[in-house]
Amino acid sequence: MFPHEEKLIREKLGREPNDLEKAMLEVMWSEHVSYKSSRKWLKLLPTKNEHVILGPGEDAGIIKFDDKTWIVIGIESHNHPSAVEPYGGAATGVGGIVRDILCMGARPIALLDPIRFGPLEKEKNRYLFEYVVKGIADYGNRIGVPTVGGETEFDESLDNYTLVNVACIGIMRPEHLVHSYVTEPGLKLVIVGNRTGRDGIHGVTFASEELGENAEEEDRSAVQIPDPFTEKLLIEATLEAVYTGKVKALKDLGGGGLTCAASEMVGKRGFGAIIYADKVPLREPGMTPLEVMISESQERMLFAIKPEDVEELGKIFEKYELEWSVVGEVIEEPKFIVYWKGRKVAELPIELLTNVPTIEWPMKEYRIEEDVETPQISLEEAFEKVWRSPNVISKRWVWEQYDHEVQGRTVIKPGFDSAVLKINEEYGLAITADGNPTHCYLNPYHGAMGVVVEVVRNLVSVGAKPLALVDNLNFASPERPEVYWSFVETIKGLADAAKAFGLAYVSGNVSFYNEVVNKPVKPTPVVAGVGKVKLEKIPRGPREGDLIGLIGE
Amino acid sequence: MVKFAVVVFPGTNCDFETVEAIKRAGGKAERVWYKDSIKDYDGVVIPGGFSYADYLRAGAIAARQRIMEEIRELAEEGRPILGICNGFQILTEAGLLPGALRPNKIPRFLCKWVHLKVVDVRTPFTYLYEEGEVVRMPIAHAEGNYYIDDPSKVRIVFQYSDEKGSITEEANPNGSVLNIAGVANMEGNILGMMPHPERASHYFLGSEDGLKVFKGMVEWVRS
Amino acid sequence: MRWRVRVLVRLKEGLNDPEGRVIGNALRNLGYRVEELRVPKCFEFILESDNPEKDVEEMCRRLLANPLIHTWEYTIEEW
Amino acid sequence: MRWRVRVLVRLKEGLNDPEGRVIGNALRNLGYRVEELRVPKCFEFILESDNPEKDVEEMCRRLLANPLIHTWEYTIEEW
Ligand SMILES: Nc1ncnc2c1ncn2[C@@H]1O[C@H](COP(=O)(O)OP(=O)(O)O)[C@@H](O)[C@H]1O
Repeated sequence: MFPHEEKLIREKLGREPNDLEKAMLEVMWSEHVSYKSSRKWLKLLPTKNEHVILGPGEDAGIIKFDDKTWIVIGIESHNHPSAVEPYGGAATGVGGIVRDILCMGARPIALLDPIRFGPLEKEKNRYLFEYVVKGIADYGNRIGVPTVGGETEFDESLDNYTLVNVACIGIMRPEHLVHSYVTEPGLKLVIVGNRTGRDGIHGVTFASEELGENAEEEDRSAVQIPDPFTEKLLIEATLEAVYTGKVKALKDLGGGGLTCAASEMVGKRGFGAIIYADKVPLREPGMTPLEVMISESQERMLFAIKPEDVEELGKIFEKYELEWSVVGEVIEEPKFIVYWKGRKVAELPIELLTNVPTIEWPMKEYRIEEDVETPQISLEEAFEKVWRSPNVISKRWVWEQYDHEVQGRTVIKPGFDSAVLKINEEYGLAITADGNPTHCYLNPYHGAMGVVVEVVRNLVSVGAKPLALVDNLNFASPERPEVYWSFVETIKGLADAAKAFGLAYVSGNVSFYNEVVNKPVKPTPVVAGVGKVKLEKIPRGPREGDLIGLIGE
Repeated sequence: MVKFAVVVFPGTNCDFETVEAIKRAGGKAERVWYKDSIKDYDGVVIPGGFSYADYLRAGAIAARQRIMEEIRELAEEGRPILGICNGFQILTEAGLLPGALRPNKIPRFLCKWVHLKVVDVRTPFTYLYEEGEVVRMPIAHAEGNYYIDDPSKVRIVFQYSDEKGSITEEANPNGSVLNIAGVANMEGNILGMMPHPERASHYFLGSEDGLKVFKGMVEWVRS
Repeated sequence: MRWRVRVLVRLKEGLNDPEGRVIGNALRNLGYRVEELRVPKCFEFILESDNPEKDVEEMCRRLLANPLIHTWEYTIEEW
Repeated sequence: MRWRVRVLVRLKEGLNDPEGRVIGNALRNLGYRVEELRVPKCFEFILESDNPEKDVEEMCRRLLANPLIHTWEYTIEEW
């Protein structure tokens, strides 16, 4: 938190917050949770059209595939955690976005993993690459969600660092929609899944700062150990619970832990909550209410349930051998109150947690595009250079480690422009993800447009009609004027390109402070897109004798 | 109507598509949670996935659950029992099939399409194939390297081969003894296989070669 | 009685250990002169038992190891 | 000089250990009174080195463990 924000909080509260309150405010006011530097600009993105059922604002976006089928999509980054613990960081990144899809009431059916690293010549970068891929594989494979596409890119500017983005697609019936907010008081708040430990404490504040030189030793508490076994049980238990129609609201516990999940769930429509923090099942002895309230232990979900239905849903959780506990209730009064062993230990107005003022940083334009001379090398040499580049060669080594066939939907497998999933006997869903930091660095506006255009081209090339987009904006510190300018330019580019195609963004993610030892990453917007394709119409590879043509400039 | 149980352990993840494939093959199938009973079913399929997340050894913990005793009884009555991928691992760990499935020769998860030669067509699962027929199915596993001290203890049903049916080292994706991809007990009614026939049961998924495994099983029970 | 137990489960001689091979290669690539690297499975736990030897031996046979491919050894100390 | 080395890499106290939990449950289901089961990673190998302590310590830091989440210990014997 910045000093002016602390001052504002003191004024609004009329007193000094206690330690627990301060910790909760800190996570809620972090860049990662509050989007305070980006929220204003994200409004420029188009978010509505005839396909959109639910745009940005909840855990994932929803689009209509047909009258009986909705598609849910979201995207998330796990850059900082992956840079310090590539295996666990990447794996828990998968877990987080999968739960985001799940909490709309959808079954997760596919993952895409756009991932970026420094040059492979260096041992550290190879280590990051190998373990990020292994983390995604071990988690995605174990929960039975196929990773059907992605991107793998290597770039100088990412030396010692990594950008790990994961998009997830879900499928649902309209009648199973569950919102992430409550619309009535009196509901019980039930936590389900893993026990809460000390892991991930201050994770969001960690994600809202640059990495220092000795990140490893310092940031220990910010990593989590992935538990795909519990996640898989959570998926099945949650869906079974949702199908009863008795889940009134649902959120996963991600960044900001219980504080964030509970306050956002009740605060959105002006309600409040009482949390009995000592009722949260704990993994370690001696934990304090502060640790319980902001822990980011993975594989946990928060349900809002009518008191009379708690027992029935509890039986479902128990069938799947998951621990659950009633940890609080929704109240009329817009307050967030925490009890610990019968004693009130925190009380804040809910909007102080959920209504964080935006920040606008200074901007400075940069222009680095210039004419360059085409290098004078032979065609053979040029060909050789291009085909040897790690950015061009086949990524088979990556996607063969992913179970891209599980669930029995994968019609077009990895290795093509888009993957296609069979949705019913007639139609499929095409999905792809693209980014281009080199272009975006040279010209953020044009680069961002280029990314959208590439997504659209990739969808069209398997015969699909584009339906919707999601974006993940990976940037360095917004406090750098050039970075902030490039961020705003990027959004304008993303917006203009999408409008040109009549497309909307239904969900997204912003990740700032991607730098190591003061080296900012290039502006890296990543866009994922989905389209609808008639399975019979998918072009099935060229045959001998076919003619080759080139269209366009 | 012929009804199969598709057993679901914590971490099983190919249950839905396996039920689908059995239905496409003309049978009836239901997912059965591992704590429930399977006594009333005509046969059992243990589908793929990661029961207990593959912790310890793939299949080891599932193999020690109570339902395996019921499966053993059904097997002794001669009903067809099919284990696919993790199901195969569970069957060997439970001692219902001899041998063990060890980590792949390259110790990584590997998901790819392979060719298989059908070498034993006298089982309830394979009698619809021609002897020596070469079929295509995907594999997806990290521990599929079949080991057995004495191969004469099992009936070898599927072997990894090239597209012409030659059993070569290059065609062996995981290092298994004799390129073994699937084996049956001596009676032939228990089959374990690493490749996923349910993922090759629909034209749009790339092949229908796997459907005959389920068709065979369904028809065999029916007659 | 409570005991502190450590079990090591190794692949039988002659069975190759692909994971050990890969890690051994990785260490050699980093410049270390490492040979015959193996990755036994290790379990550490507290056991309450009147006959810990018998129990641990049985646990290995029944679950922790696969007698077809593994050998095992353990240490049991009073806790 | 040649050395026989065993390295044990453990998750730091307090970190979630799903594998240990699942295996511990499985043993309890079989009737054993087992607690706090953990599954450290174990590496056994022969090392040629003039300064084995330094080398092994370095190998742990660089590859075998992640200092962020692991602790390690090793035994080094002449071979
Ligand atoms: N990390 C990854 N995970 C899954 N699939 C990947 C990954 N990286 C690349 N792929 C797949 O490899 C193929 C080529 O990817 P890419 O090099 O981005 O292609 P293009 O440059 O044609 O967009 C695509 O099918 C893509 O989905």
